[in-house]
Amino acid sequence: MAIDKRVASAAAAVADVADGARVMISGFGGAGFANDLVLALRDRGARGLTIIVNSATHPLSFTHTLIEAGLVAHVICSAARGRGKGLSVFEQLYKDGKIGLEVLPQGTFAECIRAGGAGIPAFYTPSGYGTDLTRGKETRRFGGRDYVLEEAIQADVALVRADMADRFGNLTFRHAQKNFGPAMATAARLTIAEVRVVQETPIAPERVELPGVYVQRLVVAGGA
Amino acid sequence: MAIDKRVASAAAAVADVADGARVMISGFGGAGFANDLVLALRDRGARGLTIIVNSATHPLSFTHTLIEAGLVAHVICSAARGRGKGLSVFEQLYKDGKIGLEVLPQGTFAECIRAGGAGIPAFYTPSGYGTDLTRGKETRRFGGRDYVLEEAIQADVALVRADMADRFGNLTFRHAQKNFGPAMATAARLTIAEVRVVQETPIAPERVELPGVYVQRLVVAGGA
Amino acid sequence: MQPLNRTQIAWRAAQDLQDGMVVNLGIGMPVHCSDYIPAGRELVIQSENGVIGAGPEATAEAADADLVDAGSRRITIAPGGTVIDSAWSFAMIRGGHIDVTVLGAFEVAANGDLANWDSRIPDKGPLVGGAMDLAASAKSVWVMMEHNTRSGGPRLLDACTLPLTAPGCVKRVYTDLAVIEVTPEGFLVHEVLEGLSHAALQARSGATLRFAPDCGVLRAPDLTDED
Amino acid sequence: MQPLNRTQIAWRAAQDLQDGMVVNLGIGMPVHCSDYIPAGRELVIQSENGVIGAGPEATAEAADADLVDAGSRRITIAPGGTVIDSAWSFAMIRGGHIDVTVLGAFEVAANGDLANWDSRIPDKGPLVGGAMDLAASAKSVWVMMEHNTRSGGPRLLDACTLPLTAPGCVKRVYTDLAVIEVTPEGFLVHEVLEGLSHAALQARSGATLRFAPDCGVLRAPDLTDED
Repeated sequence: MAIDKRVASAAAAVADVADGARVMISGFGGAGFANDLVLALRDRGARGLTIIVNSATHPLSFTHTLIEAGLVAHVICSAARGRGKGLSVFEQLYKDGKIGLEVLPQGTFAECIRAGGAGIPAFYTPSGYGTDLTRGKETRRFGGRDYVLEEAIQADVALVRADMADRFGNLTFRHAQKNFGPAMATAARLTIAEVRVVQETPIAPERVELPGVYVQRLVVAGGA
Repeated sequence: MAIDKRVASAAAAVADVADGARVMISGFGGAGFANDLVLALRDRGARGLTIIVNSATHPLSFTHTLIEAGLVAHVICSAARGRGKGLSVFEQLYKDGKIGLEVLPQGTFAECIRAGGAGIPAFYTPSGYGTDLTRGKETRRFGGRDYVLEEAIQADVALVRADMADRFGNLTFRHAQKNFGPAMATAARLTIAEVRVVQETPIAPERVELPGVYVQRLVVAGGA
Repeated sequence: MQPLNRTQIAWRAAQDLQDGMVVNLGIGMPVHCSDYIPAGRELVIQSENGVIGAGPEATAEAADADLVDAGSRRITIAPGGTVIDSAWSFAMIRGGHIDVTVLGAFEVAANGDLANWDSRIPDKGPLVGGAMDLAASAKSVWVMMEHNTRSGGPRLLDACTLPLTAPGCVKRVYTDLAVIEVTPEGFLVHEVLEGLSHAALQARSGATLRFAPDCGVLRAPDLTDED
Repeated sequence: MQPLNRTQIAWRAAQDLQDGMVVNLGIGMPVHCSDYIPAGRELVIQSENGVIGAGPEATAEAADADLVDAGSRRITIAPGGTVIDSAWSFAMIRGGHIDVTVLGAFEVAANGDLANWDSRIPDKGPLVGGAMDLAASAKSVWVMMEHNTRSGGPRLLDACTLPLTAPGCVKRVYTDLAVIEVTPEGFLVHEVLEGLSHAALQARSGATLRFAPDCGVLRAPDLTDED
């Protein structure tokens, strides 16, 4: 049977995301947010989610809609500050102790996800050594320098935004849309990609930026 | 001043490789050997080298010429067996205790090099756990599974074969030529790329496979 | 019936590769599995040198020195294929993204221990390659090998005598005589060569075999030994 | 002379960026350094979202929502530029491939300790981003900041009072009043604003300053504060 990872809609793609799922969401700096899938996940209404996303509060990401809908129990991110002077819904929940939060240096966040997809359970990094953020974490000296031990991050589902796909799930990304998508796709049991277009012919080998091996479902953005 | 990493010849590119240098050499499965640079390094005659190469004995790689010229003190690789029934020069030296050898699982070899370029001094891997090859190495349990601690590999020089370059040192690779080149380029203080052609215009952003940040010198293959 | 030749063993293993699987085929005999995948099944052959979606071996005219697999064979790329670098290729392997790897072996133990990397040729250098990574991290490790050594000794053992590639990893073994599952209770035989009694198979094995209630007959079409 | 405005501080730091350098410019004030690199120097601006070879901010017509920097500015790609993913971008940063990062800061200590990530706004969520990775691993960390807080307190200190971004990492500080090197013996001033005495600069600092024998005058062209 020919491999074909297209599904009919974002709603169908997230229909089996369960309560308590760990969900990665791509996007950074205004680009690469898997917003159709995030909204579908909000409509799906699975509760007690752990959200793994670079920023919990970026205004162009719809991650905040999951938080506002009360679906999120825990956030792992590198940026958790709302832009305004007042408190965002996330910050209010955090203040009230109603949402868990783990903040990592962005490079550690990225590497933990890469490790999660690469079969590396833990690694040492210089980032954050000697700071409050890594207080209590195991440290070790290699070659006269101090490092922090960090463990891999994996997820049940990754929601990833890309540009083009083919039926095999191969992806290309436009410019800075790339960011966390490729690593997150490797670190989840189920990766769903939201793309501008699924082309009928295979993407040329040298243009594939993420092999379809890492992608289980494809949705065309705006097609829900 | 415009960035331009082209140098006149392979000989010029390796002219300052010192005795005792740690040298990475790309290539695997018959593709991607930086053979012009290897021959130039042999002619350069620096001694006591540590060679970091996937196979110490692949017949299509000229790595063996460095060993035969008596320039190599130590080899780090994943494959060290000559093809014939008799002993290769490398194997004879190894038998006689005249050359050092460290053999790693190929994935560990690759990841140690990637770690060397990525600022990760050490990581845990499942590969090789419970085997003679990792005997004596530190182990640790994560999530009910056992892992081996492996340390990063770095080098003074990486000799990397690629297809196209531009003056910035951006590289593309043809097919399976890619193999260890990208990781090695990140893990050496000085990376020299041997390419089919240096094009006058910059490689299109989406076609760059290794950013020029990692490449210090460019040589056109066959142009020495 | 004659014991299966190596090509027939590859054919038999290939029949169990399912639609959509990501499969890594070891150097030598296992790569020939790709020639015998049942018609209509589409799967992704991963070669650990980074070819994701390896196609058949190239014709002499189409052969390209830069397009090779981990065994240095000049190959093609299948539709939907691409090439990644070695660090990423092994990240894929180690990360558990390979559904099945089919490997050659010297010995397999009843607890799934695999020995396939060190043939202990005096003074020859050690050859590890990617076997340890594949054995440790593929979701399912299948072995194909002759049931016995050239001198007639068993390769299915209570405990391996050769250095391990990885402990407790093998799930299935395809030999010239049988198809065997490795279960928590040891070897469980699912198919035996026609005309070979269970007792005769047991006699050629170095560990206790159990036989599945529906244990069937191992058959393969006539195929010339390619290896 | 007036203290430098923020754009002038960026201008001053930019004068020290050398040909061929790989440079990461922090969000906010530091990104403006790229506007003032001396003519004829070609260098590579790395943005930690993966743009390697970031060009100037895009015009309104050319702006592309998918082509942004780490500060969400819509930018262009410089000739020779490319885009890599975040895991690789930070592998590049952590691996020591960034020659210089220019970061904003709240405080810098005489031992090079940097505090720039936590402004301790009550109940607001923590914002770390990539600063810790850059501070820990760039070959050279430069800071640009006002010499004093809004309430007049010093930002150059014997020890930071705010949570650290990284210990012992800062090599140079560019302020509205001076250019200061961080040496193993503490702060060494290389340039002071015209008309400001060494004693006055010392009075506005929270750690002992030494002055280089050739300590010069800090000057910048007239530039409107962009920030």
